[in-house]
Amino acid sequence: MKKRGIGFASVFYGTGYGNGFPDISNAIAELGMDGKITIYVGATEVGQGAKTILSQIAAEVFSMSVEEIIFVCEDTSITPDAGTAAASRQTYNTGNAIKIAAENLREEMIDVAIERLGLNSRVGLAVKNGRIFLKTFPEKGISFEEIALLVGDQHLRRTGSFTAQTTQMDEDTGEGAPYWPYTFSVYGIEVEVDTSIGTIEVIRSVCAQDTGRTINPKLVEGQIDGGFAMGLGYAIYEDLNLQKGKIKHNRFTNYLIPTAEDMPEVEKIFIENPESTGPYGAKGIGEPVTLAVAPAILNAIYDAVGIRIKEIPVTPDKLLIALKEKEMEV
Amino acid sequence: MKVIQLKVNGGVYKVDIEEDMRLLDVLRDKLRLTGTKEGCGEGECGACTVIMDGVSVNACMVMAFQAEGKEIITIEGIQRKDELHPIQRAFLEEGAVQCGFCTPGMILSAKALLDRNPSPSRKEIREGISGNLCRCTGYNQIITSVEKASQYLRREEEEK
Amino acid sequence: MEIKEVFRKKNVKETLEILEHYQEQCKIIAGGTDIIIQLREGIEKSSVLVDISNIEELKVVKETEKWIEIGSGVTFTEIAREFTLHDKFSALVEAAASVGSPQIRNAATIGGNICNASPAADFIPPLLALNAVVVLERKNAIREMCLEEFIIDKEKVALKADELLTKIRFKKLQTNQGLGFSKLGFRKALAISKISTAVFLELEENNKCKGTRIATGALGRHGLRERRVEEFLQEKALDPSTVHQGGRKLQKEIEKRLYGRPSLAFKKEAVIGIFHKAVDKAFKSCKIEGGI
Amino acid sequence: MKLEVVGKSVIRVDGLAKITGKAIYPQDLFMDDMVFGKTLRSKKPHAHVKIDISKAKTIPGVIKILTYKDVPNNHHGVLLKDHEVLCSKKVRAIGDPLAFVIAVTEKIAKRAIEAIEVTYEEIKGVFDPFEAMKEDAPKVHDGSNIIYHYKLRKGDVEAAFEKCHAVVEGEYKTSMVDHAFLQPEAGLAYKDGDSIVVCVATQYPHFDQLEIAEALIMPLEKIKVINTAVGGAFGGREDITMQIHLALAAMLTGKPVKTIYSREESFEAHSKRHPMTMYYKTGANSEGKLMAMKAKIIGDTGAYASWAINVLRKAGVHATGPYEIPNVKIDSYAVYTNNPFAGAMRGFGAAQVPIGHEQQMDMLAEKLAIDPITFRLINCFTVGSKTATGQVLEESIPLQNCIEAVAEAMNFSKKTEGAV
Repeated sequence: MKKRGIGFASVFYGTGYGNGFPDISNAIAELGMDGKITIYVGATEVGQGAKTILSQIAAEVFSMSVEEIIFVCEDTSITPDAGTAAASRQTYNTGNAIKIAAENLREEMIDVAIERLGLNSRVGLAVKNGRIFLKTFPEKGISFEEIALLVGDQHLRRTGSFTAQTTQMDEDTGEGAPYWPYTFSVYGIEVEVDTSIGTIEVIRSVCAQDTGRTINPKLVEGQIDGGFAMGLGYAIYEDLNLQKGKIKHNRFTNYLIPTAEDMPEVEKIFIENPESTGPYGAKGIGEPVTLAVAPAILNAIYDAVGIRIKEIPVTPDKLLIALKEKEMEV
Repeated sequence: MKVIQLKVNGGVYKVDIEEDMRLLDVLRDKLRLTGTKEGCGEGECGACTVIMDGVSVNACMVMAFQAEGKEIITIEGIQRKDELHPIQRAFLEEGAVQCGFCTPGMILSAKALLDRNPSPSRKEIREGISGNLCRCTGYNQIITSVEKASQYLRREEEEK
Repeated sequence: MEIKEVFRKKNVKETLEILEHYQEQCKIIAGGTDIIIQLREGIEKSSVLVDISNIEELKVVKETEKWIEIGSGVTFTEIAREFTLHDKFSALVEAAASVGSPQIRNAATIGGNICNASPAADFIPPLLALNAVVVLERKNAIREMCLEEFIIDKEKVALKADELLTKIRFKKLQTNQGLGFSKLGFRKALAISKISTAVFLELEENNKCKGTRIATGALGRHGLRERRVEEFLQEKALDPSTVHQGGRKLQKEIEKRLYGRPSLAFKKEAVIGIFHKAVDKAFKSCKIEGGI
Repeated sequence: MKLEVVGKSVIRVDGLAKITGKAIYPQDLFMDDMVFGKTLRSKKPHAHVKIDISKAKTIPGVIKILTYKDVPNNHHGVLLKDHEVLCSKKVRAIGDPLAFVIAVTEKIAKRAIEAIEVTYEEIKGVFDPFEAMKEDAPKVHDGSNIIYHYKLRKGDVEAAFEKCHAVVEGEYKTSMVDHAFLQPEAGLAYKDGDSIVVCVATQYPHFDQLEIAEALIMPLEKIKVINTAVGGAFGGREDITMQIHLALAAMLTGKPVKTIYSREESFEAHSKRHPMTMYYKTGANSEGKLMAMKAKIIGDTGAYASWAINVLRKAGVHATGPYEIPNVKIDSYAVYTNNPFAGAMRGFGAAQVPIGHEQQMDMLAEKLAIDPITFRLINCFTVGSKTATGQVLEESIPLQNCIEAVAEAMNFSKKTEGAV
C-alpha cells in the first residue's frame, strides 16, 4: 500500500568560523590599462558560484557588467588570503572585503577624475559603464581607460579587508555572540511510502530560503536543488557502513547518492530581508539550504505511517522492519 | 603494445596502446582529451560518458582495443565551429553547471538522449541522465537545460 | 590488469578458434561492464581477451513460430527497444530497463548478464521464469541446455573454456500466458537488485493457475526457481488470498535459505511485496492478446 | 538603492570553460618528465607499524619512496596538528598514510606499494564514542579521547520541566557520511627555482600553503599553491590529503610529481561528517510555548580532530533549533575513536542537530494537539529574540515569513483547535 504524509522543518545557521576566531577576508581591486577591474582574492570557486557572486558584487560597485571584471583567485603568490570556502562565509565575508576594496579603488579613481576634469567636489558624480561623469552634464566625464592611462605605471590598486564580528562564548555557560549573521531556511516535504517494501519517494517539496538579499537567483536556486539532493541522501540513502573502522561502502556502487530519477522538483521561495552588515544585504546560503531537508522528510514519514525513525538514513530495510514491528504491536 | 586506429571527433588517430588500457586512458593520457573525466572507474558515475557509434557509453567500461574503428564523440567534439552546441548553450544559460566535473559526461548523455528523442518529457530526461551522478546541482537545472536545448534543436530543424 | 593479448573477432567461427587455442587463459569480453571491474580489482586473472561485441550474428533477435531467440550479444538497450511493442512482454522491457543506467544498458549484454551469473543479475529471473534455453557453441560442436542447469553456482556457469554462449531461446507467450517482473533497489537508477522476482503464469478460466514458473534474484547464491511456491499455486484459483498464501510460502523459503543472514529480517518481508507486484503484472500480461 | 548587477541571474563566469571540457582539474595536468606518486595506506585501524621499503626500492622505475623519515616536520591538522604527514610508529585509522612511492609510471608505483612490507602490531581499537569516553578505553592519542566539551547553561531546566504541560524525549542518531564530490583528489607538484609549486583542488589555498611550508620547514613565500578547477568540496577539501606528499616529492626528486586518488582511496583519504548521537528532552507549556530543553550530543571525530571542536561547538549552539527557549542545558562532546576521521561537511554540526530538534518539535506539537506550523510560529526566532547563548537577534530574522510561505505553498491548513 502507498501512504502519503507531509512534514516540515525549520533551521537557522550561523555564518563563519565563529566564537571570536578572527574571521578575515582580504581582497585587492586593481584598475587595468584596458579599463577593466581586476579582483585578486584567495577565495575558492568550489562550484558554489563564488567567482560569479563575488564578481557581481565588484561589478555593482562600479555599475558595470560582470564581463568587465577579471577575477583572479587561483594563485597564492598573487592573491591575498580570503579564508576558506566554507562556513557559508564567502558571500558575506569575502563579498564584504571585495566591496570595500572596490569602493576604495572607486574613490581613488574619482579623485583622479576630479583632478583631471577640474571639478570642485565629489558631489553629483556618477560611476557607470566604465566612466566617471557629472550626472547633470554627462559630457563632463572620463573613462576608466583614460584614468588608467593617466596614472600610467603606478597602477591604481586598493585593498579591502573585512573581519566578521563574533565573540568567544563563556566556558561555563556558553554565553556570547558566537556567529553572525544567522540564515534561516524552512522546508515542507510530502513523501509517499510503499508500505509493502519500505521505499520512500519525495513527491513534493517547497523551500523558503532567507537570502538576506539574493545576489544571483539562478545560483541560489541551484544551491537549493543541490542542498536538497544532499539532504535527501542524508535522510534516506547514505551510510558509509563502518565496521571496525573500515568503510564498507567505499564506492559509488554501494555508497548511494541520489540520481536524477530520485530527485524531486523543488519549489523555491526567496525571502529577502537585507542584513545591514552583508554586502548589499546578502547572507550565505550554501549550507543552510541543506539542513532542513532530512528532518522534514523524517516528519513526513511519521505523518505517512505513524513511525518515528530516530536513526538516519531511513533505508527501506529499516523502515520496513519498523512497519512490521508496528503491525505486530497492533 | 599494440597500435590501434581511433576515430575521435571526426579525426583519425593512430595510437600505441597497452593491451590493458581502457578507452578512457587513451582519450585522456594519449590524446590529452581531458574533458572526459574519471569519477569512479566502474561505470557508476558517468563522468567519463562519451558517444560511441551513436550511443552513450562509459569510457571506463570500454577496453581501448574494443573501440578500434568506432566513431567516438567527446565533449571536445560537440562544439560547432565557432559556436557552442545548443546543449552547451542551454547548460550555460540555465545554471546546469556548478563544480563542472560531471558536466561533460552529462552533456554527452543529454546529446545521446536528444539524438534519439528530440522532445523528451522531464521524466524521460531524468531517465536519460540517470547514469550521470551530480553531487552539486540536484539535477533540476540540468533537466531544465535539456528541455531548453531540445527547443533550440527543434527550432534549428524547423529553420532548415 | 595483466592482459597480454587481445583479439577482436567479427564472427563466431574465428572466436571459437581463439577460445580453442587459449582455453582457460582467455576470457570473453562483450559489454565489459563486469569484467573490466573484475580486471581492475585483480579478481579476473586471464591474460587474453577476445572481444565479441562486434559479431553481428550474436546481435540478432529472432521470432519463429513458437520461439523467441535472442543473440547473446544483444544489449539491454536493444532488448528494451525490441520488446517495447510487445505489451505481453513488458516484463522483459522492465527488467532490461532496470539494469544500471543508460550507458550500462548500451554496453551490457544478455549473454554477459547470464555468464557472469551474479546473484543479483537482473535478467536471469525473467529468463528462468520463461524456462529459457541457452545455446552453447564450440569449434565444430553445439549443445543446448536449460538456463536453470547452466547456472551452477554463484558467479559460476557450465560454460567450458572453449565454449561461447551464442543464443538464448524461450517460448512465445500465448493468449492465456503472462510474465511479470518486479525489482527492489535502494534507489531508482543505478540500483543493484536487493530482491527481484519474475512470475510466469498460465491461466485457465476463473483465473485458475494451469501453470506457473516463479524465479527470484538476490535471494540466494544465484537466480533460482521457487518450486515450492509454484507447486502451491498450481491448479488453484489465483484469488487475493491464494496469492497472499503464495507470498507466505515464498517467505518461508527465503527464511530457510537466508537463515542467519543479517539481511533476512528485511528480505523476508519485502519479498512478499515484490512477489505481489510481479504476480499483478503477470496477471495483466495474461490478459493481453497473445501470439507473442 | 537601485541595484544593477546584484539580483540578476548573471551567467556563471566559470561556466564556459566547464561546458566545453576546457576547465582544468588537477588530474588534467601533464608536464614533461612527469612522474607518478602513490600512497601506501594502513589496512589496520590501530596498530604499531614498521615498514620495510628495501625490496620495493629496487623495483626498476621506482625513483624514491618517502616515509616519515623524509618529512622535516611530520605534523599537520587544521586545529590540533594531530595528523602525521606519514605515520612514524602508530596508525590510528584504516587509510592512514604510511609511505609515498614515486615512480616513472603509475603502474610501477602500484607494484612498489604492493612490495612494501608492513608489519602491524595491532593495538585494541575503540570504535564507539561512548566506549571511547570511558576512563579505561584504549587511547587513540596520548591524552583523553574526549577532546572537547561545550557547555550551554541558561535558566533552570529541571525546574522548568516540572512545570511543563508536555515533555518529549528522544535519542537520535546520524550516520557517518561522505561528501562524495565527483572529482577524486588529484594533484601535481613541481620545483620552480627554489620554490615549490603545488597544483591541487582545495577549499583554502592559503591554508594549504601554510601547512606545506610548516611541514617542509620552508619559508611561506617559497611555496606556491595553484588552485585548479575544483570538482566539488562540501567541506571535504579542508584538510590536507596529498598536498604535503606532493610538495616533498617534488622537492626531493626535482621532478614534477602527479598523483590521482581512485574513488576508493578518496573515500579513505578525506574527512567525513561527524556521526552524532543526540539525546533530547524538550518541554512546553499548555499554550504551546517552549519552556525547557536539554540536549547531550556526542560526536565521533574518528582518529583525528580536524574541525571537531568547531563542529561540536556549532552543534551545541544550534541544538535548540531556531526557537526561543528560556531554560536550556546543552552538552556536546567531541571524541576520538579509531574510525575514519570526521571534519567539515556542509552544515558543520548544524546538519545533525535538526534531526533531533525538529522531530522533538513535531512530537511536542502532536502531544499538545497543535499543528506543526502553528507550533513553530509560536516559538520561532523573530527580531529582538534572544538565542540560548544570549545573543540578541537584532535584524534580518525572517523566519516567520519562511514558515508561513512554506505552509501556504504546501496548502497546509492549520489545525489550530488544539492551541489555546
